[in-house]
Amino acid sequence: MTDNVHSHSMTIKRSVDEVYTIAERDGFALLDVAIDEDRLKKTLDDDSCGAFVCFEGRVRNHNNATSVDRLTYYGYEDLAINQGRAIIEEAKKRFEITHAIAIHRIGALEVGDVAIWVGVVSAHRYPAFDACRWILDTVKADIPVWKQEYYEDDSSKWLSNNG
Amino acid sequence: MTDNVHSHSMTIKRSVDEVYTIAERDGFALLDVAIDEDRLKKTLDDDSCGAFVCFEGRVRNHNNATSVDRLTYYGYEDLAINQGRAIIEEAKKRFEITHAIAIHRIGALEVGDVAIWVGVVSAHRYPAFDACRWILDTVKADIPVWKQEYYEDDSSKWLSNNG
Amino acid sequence: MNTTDVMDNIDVKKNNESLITINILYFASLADEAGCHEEKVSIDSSMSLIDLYTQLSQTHRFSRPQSELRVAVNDYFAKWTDLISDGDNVVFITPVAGG
Amino acid sequence: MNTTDVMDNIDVKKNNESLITINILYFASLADEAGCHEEKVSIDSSMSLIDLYTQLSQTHRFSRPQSELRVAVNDYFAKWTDLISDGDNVVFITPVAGG
Repeated sequence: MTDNVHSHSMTIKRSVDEVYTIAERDGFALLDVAIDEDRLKKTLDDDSCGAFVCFEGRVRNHNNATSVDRLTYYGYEDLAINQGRAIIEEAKKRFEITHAIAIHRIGALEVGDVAIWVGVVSAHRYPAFDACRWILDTVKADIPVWKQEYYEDDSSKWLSNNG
Repeated sequence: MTDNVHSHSMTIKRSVDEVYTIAERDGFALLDVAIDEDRLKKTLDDDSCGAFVCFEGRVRNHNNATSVDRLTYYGYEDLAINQGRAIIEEAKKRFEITHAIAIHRIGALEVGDVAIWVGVVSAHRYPAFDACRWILDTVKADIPVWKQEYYEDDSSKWLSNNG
Repeated sequence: MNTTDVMDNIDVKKNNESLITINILYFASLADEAGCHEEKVSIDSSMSLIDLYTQLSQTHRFSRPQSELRVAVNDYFAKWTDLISDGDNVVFITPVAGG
Repeated sequence: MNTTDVMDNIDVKKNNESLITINILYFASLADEAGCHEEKVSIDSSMSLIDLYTQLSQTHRFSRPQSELRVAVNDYFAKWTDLISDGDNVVFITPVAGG
């Protein structure tokens, strides 16, 4: 039954190509397969930009003292895309950056898999660092993605970023 | 004559494999060919790390209002490696990070080429951002690398990071 | 799709002209507790989003108080004071955990 | 390698026992002004690094004052007050421009 009530939020409705098109245009999308970092990076190439900063959030083998086996991310795709667009728009207002892209992966992930990728390009370095961190923090705070961690004893729990 | 007096500092003495070995061990090296970002990134893979932050410094097509055609970086390899090792050691003391690697490229670069790559992995995200920025700033301040910009009219000049 | 109708559990007015039908999506722990991903409910058009969550909480025994949640209407975050219209998609958002 | 010997230009003592030979590398604008990448010079072992730069500045007409430079000995940054030993590699570091 758990699989049933969550199966909708473990996959996306859009095709992979649509996802990258939306990510390039709006700066944010959800994806349900491995994130192609090179494809995103190429999208950000710009000869006027001297700085590229990226963040990759990877599944750790532990959370606090507990050993993590794997985890599953669930997403509310349509709200995520609308909210993500607003976040990237706001980032471009707040920071002197040229472009930014973030993608969050949903579904079952293994230790080492990339769950989120944020890339920013700008003429100078500090705005790229500042915007990348701000986008990441804001995505973590506002994008409707949920996470269930599975432990070695097969138990699991829902996590939350703000307690 | 200009080529002659600078030719030593446009290339490195070590082989590419030695460079990556030094970078993996000590966290810093100079390289005189294109930086292989994937190779550096793989070196940083660590299942205990949830955060990977990287910075790429690319040759811009302008500096202030002036159009830049290409530029050449010159390095003092042995001092750069010794000083780079000290910078990475210090970064590991200052920040809660697992590992960090930076490589600076020297020689003739075109617009869009990556001149410097800095990657950091850590359990949590903020130390990775902080350390990446600190390493970049410290490399820019302390590593003996010099830069000559060439403009469309074939003129050139030596640049400096601190005025 | 596991859709249930909890209309019987909702305290609606007898006057059908004020009734609207909305669609609720559940995610994460709310989906676990509701036992479904989606349900259609008929409510009085004057019902507030807070009252709607309170009603559904009683039906499904949601453990999260409304104060811990956000609400989205038609795929955008909404205010708890926003009005609900016929055909709206309403989603209650438990604390998120992306990244 | 374009090596020159500017010993003649250095004010050395006549007593050979206090003479040491060191190797100087030039980078960036100093290499342009010196017209070479490397040179060996013989100096009195008591000569300070500041005096060494002053002497070489006169020989090569370096435009950068010593106060704008750093100095490295044997591939490590050194203090301007460090002593020089026979066989040392000495490098004057103009403001860097990496990144």
